[in-house]
Amino acid sequence: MAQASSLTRARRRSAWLFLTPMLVILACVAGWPLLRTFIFGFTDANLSDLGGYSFVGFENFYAVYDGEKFGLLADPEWWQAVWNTIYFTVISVSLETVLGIIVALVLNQEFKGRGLVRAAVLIPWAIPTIVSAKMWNWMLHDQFGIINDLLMSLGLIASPVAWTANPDTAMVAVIMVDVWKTTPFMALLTLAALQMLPSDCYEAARVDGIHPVRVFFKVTLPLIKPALMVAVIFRALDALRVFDVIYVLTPNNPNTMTMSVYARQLLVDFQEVGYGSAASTLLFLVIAFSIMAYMMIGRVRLDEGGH
Amino acid sequence: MSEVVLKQVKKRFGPIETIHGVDLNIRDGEFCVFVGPSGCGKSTLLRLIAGLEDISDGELSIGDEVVNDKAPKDRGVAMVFQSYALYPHMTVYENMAFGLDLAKRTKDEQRERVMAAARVLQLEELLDRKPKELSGGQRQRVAIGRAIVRKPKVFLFDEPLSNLDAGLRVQMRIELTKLHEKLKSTMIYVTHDQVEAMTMADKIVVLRAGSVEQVGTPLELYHHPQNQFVAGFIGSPKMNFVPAVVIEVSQQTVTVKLDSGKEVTLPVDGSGLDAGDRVTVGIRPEHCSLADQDTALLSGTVEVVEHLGEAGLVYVQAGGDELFVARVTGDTAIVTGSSIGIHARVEDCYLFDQNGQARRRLDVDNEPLRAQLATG
Amino acid sequence: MSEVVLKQVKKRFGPIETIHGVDLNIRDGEFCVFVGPSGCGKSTLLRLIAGLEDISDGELSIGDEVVNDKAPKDRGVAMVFQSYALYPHMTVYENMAFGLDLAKRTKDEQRERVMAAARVLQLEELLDRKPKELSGGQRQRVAIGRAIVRKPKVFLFDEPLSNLDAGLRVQMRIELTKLHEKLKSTMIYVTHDQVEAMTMADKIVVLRAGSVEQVGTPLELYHHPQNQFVAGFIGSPKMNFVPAVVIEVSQQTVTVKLDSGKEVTLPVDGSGLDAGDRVTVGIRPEHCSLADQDTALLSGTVEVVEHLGEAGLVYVQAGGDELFVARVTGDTAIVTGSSIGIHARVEDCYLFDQNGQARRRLDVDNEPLRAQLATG
Amino acid sequence: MNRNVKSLMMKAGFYLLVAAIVIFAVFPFYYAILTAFETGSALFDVNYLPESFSFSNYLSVFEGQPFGRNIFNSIFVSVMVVALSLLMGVTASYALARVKFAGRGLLLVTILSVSMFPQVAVLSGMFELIRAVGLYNSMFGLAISYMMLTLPFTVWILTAFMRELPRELEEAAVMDGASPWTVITRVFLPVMWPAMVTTGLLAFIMAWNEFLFALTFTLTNEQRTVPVAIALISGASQFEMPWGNIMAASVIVTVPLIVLVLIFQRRIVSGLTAGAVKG
Amino acid sequence: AKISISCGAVGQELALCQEGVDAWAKQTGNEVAVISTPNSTTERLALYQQILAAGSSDIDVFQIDVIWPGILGNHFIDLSEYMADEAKQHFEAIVTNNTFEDRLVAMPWYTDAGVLYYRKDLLEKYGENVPETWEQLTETARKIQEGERKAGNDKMWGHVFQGRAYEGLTCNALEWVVSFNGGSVVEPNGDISINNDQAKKAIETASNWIGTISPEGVLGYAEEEARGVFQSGNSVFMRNWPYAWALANSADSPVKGKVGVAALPKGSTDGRSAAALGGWQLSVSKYSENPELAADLVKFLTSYEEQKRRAIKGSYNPTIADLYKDEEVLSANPFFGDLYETFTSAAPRPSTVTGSKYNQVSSEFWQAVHASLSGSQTVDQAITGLERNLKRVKRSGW
Ligand SMILES: Nc1ncnc2c1ncn2[C@@H]1O[C@H](COP(=O)(O)OP(=O)(O)OP(=O)(O)O)[C@@H](O)[C@H]1O
Ligand SMILES: Nc1ncnc2c1ncn2[C@@H]1O[C@H](COP(=O)(O)OP(=O)(O)OP(=O)(O)O)[C@@H](O)[C@H]1O
Ligand SMILES: [Mg+2]
Ligand SMILES: [Mg+2]
Repeated sequence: MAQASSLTRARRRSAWLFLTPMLVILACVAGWPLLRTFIFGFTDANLSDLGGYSFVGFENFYAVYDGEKFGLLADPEWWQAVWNTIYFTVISVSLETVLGIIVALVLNQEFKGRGLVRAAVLIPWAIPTIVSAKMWNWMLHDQFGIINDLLMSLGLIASPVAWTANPDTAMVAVIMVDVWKTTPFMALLTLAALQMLPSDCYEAARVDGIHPVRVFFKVTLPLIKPALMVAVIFRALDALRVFDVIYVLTPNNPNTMTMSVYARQLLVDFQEVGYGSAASTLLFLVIAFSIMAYMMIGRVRLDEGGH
Repeated sequence: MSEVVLKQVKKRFGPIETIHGVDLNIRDGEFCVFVGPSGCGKSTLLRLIAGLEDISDGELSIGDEVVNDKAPKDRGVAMVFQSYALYPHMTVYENMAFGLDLAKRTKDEQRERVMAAARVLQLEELLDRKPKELSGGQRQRVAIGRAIVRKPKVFLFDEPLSNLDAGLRVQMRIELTKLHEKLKSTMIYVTHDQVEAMTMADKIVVLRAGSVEQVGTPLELYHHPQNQFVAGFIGSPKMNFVPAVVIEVSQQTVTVKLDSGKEVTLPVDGSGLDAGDRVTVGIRPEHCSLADQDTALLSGTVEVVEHLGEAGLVYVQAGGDELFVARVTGDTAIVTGSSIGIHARVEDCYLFDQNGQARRRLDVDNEPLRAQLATG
Repeated sequence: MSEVVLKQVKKRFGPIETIHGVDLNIRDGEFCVFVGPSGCGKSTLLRLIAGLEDISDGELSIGDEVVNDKAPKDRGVAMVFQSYALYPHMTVYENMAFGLDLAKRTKDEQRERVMAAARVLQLEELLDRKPKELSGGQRQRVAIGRAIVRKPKVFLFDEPLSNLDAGLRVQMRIELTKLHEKLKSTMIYVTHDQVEAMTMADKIVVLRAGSVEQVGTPLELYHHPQNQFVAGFIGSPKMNFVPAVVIEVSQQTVTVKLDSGKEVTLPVDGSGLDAGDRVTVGIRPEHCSLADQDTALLSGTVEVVEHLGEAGLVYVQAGGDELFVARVTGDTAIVTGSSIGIHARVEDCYLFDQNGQARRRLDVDNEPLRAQLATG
Repeated sequence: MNRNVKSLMMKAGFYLLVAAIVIFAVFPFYYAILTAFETGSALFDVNYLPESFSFSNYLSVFEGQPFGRNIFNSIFVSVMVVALSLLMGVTASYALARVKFAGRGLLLVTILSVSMFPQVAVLSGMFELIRAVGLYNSMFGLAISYMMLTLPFTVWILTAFMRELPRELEEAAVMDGASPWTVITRVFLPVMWPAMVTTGLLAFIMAWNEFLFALTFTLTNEQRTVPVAIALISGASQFEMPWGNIMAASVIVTVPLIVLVLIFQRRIVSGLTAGAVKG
Repeated sequence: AKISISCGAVGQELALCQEGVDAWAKQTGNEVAVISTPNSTTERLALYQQILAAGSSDIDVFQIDVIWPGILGNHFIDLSEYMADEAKQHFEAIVTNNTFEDRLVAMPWYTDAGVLYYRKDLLEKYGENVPETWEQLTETARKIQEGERKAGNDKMWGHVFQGRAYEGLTCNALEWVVSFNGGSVVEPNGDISINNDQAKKAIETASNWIGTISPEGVLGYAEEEARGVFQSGNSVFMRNWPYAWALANSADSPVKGKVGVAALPKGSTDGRSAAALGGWQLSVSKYSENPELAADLVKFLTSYEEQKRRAIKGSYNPTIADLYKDEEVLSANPFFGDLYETFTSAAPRPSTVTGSKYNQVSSEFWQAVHASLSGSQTVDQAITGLERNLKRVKRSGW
């Protein structure tokens, strides 16, 4: 099929026509900012004097002066951030996916008040992150936080836990809040996938007497997999770039510092536009690599469908 | 024991009642065929039996047990869906093996059973394809395969052969019959194919608009339809109906006068009929023969001649609203526009009263006589 | 002008070639029926003509114009999909009106056309339903309705009546024939129903595994199949094949000796055949008659008797691998296990050479003679 | 009646699960509502039931800043973003999901890569861009910049869903003479409602809650969106966190979203493609 | 002409600013737009940075934090051209702090300083005095905490402060270090001075509080969390800013009337009482289209009268020494007089000298302190590491 018929070509033409508005907008909106970040990564630009920068090559990434190593790649904090981010992403996205599917399965059932429950489930996602993170900060407070109070009155813990301050629990707290906040995202997308399923093969499964759990794993899951995979990709993207939750709950805590927090610190707090842009570029590479790996392992097919 | 018994089963979709109190008794191991016009409720009945739809009213039992509230999986049925309902993401093999898996069959046994079914269904070369890469008939065969590998107590087939070519259909018919003999499961089978219905069924159930019109063996329905609807439904091309008036009623015969003026005496039960009643005489196309216009029951001009090869169908304008159809030999030389006369033996005719109810035909039951006639 | 011409059309799905160079010439206004075994490529051919699949190789023209590269909507065709492909979110009415709406017909015209189609298809009461609330046959009729309201130049029907009951099927057949006469559009029609194929077609195309086996009028195919495949495919139940050896070849006849030992002289073209060649004699079930065992062509024990009502099918174990099928009258008294002899007239027999190619039958073409025989 | 007991238990278990989910999801919000009724030191007490009903926090949200206007802005921007994203997303995903062409996978990855930079990293560039085109301190500038956040998401999700629709459906429409645009709008969209509503809702909430761009690209209170408005709420001094007010504001801004979900969730129904094709 | 000024977030602060601005507008016949900015300082700084880096003239007058002159100084005009004289009336420490590279980039507007809150009633009950040194504080806190716990309040703690790893911890820790005479991390001349025994001792002292007189959670506390604990009556002492005063004494406060305020303790008897300098300044953007007018507005807003008005109406601590003797001001804010010393001698963070690298310095500092407090590093390790890191940050100079 080396050469396509002009029918196919016409179809492709109209496809490109359809793609154009989206691509133009994206190029306009994202093109310059991304390019700029990329370029700045190779300069020593500083926010206090943005005009006066010079190119420094890969110095922001790696350089040696007087036997001492400089640059991101030599910065243990950066690597700590990378590790934190990946740890956070793997755990929270896994939890969110599993919980999201469970919630979606429940919401998929017919029951009285389903509409209200659907709305209720979406609430965590609907509350602005800065607000909800602060709210959790308050609720997780060791002295007057409701979580400690609850856990203590339930007898689960003996003395209040300083959730966000304790290095051991800081990440737990962050993951907990993130899971609470973004499970609705997964749930809603999974729900949509569930609702779009072709219904009749389920009848076949029912008649064949296949156990619901098996049906779920063998029929439902494979069928919603494409949508689920995409949902996971976007969740993972967000998690890999996580910022707000951590910034509000456990700011500047090396145990929970993620790549984005690190980059933001450089870019905004330290005004090191060059260095920060380099970090952002590196962050991009880490994310791209992770997502590619995920798509490879999860066999996400990009080229499916259509004719 | 897997007798299927329906007692006053009703089904409503919203406000519309689709099944109006069906009573039915399908014996263990019986091959029961449902026939009826499109939309009469055949699939719905199957789905009720399978447990895919809730029974709105009435009672359904399978093998002595009321199963109204039982989940489909506990009913021991397998079903071939009219719309196939294949698992789109599984290969043909997986589609067929999926139902087996649960029953904790060993992989070997699964493979064996699936391969056997695939062989029968001529799907061996397609086992690795997904449904969307199959032709319509191939999909349908996969759907059949999925049911037959399971060997359940009750099979439900919803028009399982409708998309197969004639040759394959005959083969499948034979295979299903064999399967039935081997497994002795109860089979409930929906079909629009007269040949399938007549050859496979132990019992045919004729449905019409959600009600049972008649239940009986194929030949019972053919020879003794209870009413005009069943008479018209069983047999293809369908029976011709000729209006007539009763002239004389004796114990074993009824003499009627056709609209054409011809008088015939039919060997049917005349009790209750009176001279002057309007009745309908039914004549099947295959019972017609050509005759001189003066001895013929009816005569008219030929409007259309259809050549089927093995036979010909002659459509005659004989005065009624509908054309009269007669089946003639395949090498017929009758041409459109010619005038012909049509005759049928009186013992082959049917008689229906004003309400469409059939009069009992007395001659057909006389088996020795008929046998004598046949060989003669 | 809406002639449809295929020149060496090929279709590959990935590496697999499904259509192997089909040449076909469907004249303007012709009613062309595609038949062939399940999976042979009928639907694929329709989809190629419709423009839904790219033609891998070859040329397709509709009405003098090569349309390989034309979008489906510019080809002026309407199609009934084998899988219906109804718009699930639209009512029956909307489904049918959609194409008209897109063609910018006035609302009135839309309504008129849809109502007319609905009347013909007996869907009037279902116009407000969604597809999922319809029975299989009803959905199929909606699919037909969607195509016929559009009155295109070329109709493509993919097994449009497969899920309808016999009565309705006959009615629809008549309606489609009427429509064809009225619109004079070219129609391409896939069916597995012998009666449909024989009665509706101007021309039948027999396909087999992606190639055209034979093209001809229904009776041509019936009487002069080019090979054993076509002979077996056209006619139901299918033709019986009996092995034989050529004994003597004359100009107008061939004398063969059946495996049963019986010698027969068939009025077929014997050119190229030599005494001693292995051949196959074809005998259609409907041409069989019962005979004394000594005059009969074949004889054997009856294995199965199927009662279809209007006829009976007798399956005889006559020595070959497959059972020999004979069609007898519906009131036959033959019972399983009895020994019978079967006879067929020599002019009704077919002869195939070793390669399955048919020998020209000389008697059948002799129309005056046949007519004479028929009335006689 | 063993079976009945079992099914009853199943039912009970199910509702228990529903209750657990609802509590898990709603409790913090409930806590926010509680807090919004409280003032002063009551904030530092743990209580599970409301102890006072004071609407002063709600009222004071509207004092000092045009909070109503901010809500309107948020609605305006979010609606615009959702409309544009869905419009472009749906057309693009049609092309990406249903037309085979070379480089499709690459294109998808490229689109995705836009979402791989942290927001702060693009902030400066975006700021320059917005100023350069003169959309600084305007709703439109904000909406445009949000496209970067929502478009890749919408395109990908809709593509994933669009792939799954039966091919025959499109073909039937094509045979009926539908152009690709008609296929999208009149055939695909109606059966994609669950996906559209879901992506729409998620994109809406993304736009509704976005903070960084909203803060940076607007200057005056009249142009600001709700999250920024909430961030502006302050106590009597720099360090005091006026919890009551912030919670009240959060409750207020969450309510429209809940209403939105309640309205649109009806569209998330199953079986929309039922009856379309056989096989 | 039209001038725009960013001051405060929504609320009382904005209202006061608006009043002041309106007065000036009326007086001069100009138009002023007040732009509110986020309450959170970090978000405010980020916003300013964007606007200034882009060279935008959208805001003429910026309200900036005391630590920002070094960070943003490049973008502001030298105000000494317009108000060199006026500047002399303000606290010298602040003016010095606001002088970046010999340019007065910001005028002091109001000040802030860390103070010690204590429970008068509890001290009385246990017969203790207000602690003069950290050691005393530790002792007193321990005693009262134990006593109160025995008496049934097991939530009672001795001392709370801002222990979260953020700018607040820098303030707290700076106070400890300075009070022990441990220098100011980076000296005004640019030398990194933190690695000394006094400083280590200071941090050591604080580290010992965690888990004894301060809850472990204090490591996650900012101002409001600390206030929450104190105001619920669960702490004897609290280090916080003056804002907590009014709140702790508000009508529904459980500790209403039981609170006292004092200067922070000294490191030792020979140490000094040190309060971190906080507060806000006003600057004029060099991208402003009307710098003179803007400067005039700044002059007006930072003037004696205006500061007095704000002190009376909103308890904003003036930066003009004379106002601490003003009767009206004092009667509105009685503790101003007591804390005069604290305000005048407040210790500025090393923000001016480190310029745009201040945030990095501060971040290194609070991280090191946080690590010591949480015990993940010994004080010695942390401080040595801090010095090394600071040197790295400094590299070729501040
Ligand atoms: N997308 C596809 N990919 C691969 N093979 C295909 C695909 N579609 C059809 N085929 C194969 O092509 C052959 C022809 O299919 P087609 O649907 O044309 O058969 P058909 O003649 O219509 O059969 P039926 O009577 O069963 O509908 C079949 O063997 C089928 O398996
Ligand atoms: N979900 C539904 N809602 C409303 N009506 C329905 C529904 N399903 C089926 N019906 C109606 O019930 C009747 C019986 O449908 P059913 O599918 O049982 O017919 P059928 O006998 O199988 O016909 P066919 O031979 O055409 O498949 C039909 O008139 C159909 O329109
Ligand atoms: Mg049906
Ligand atoms: Mg087909």
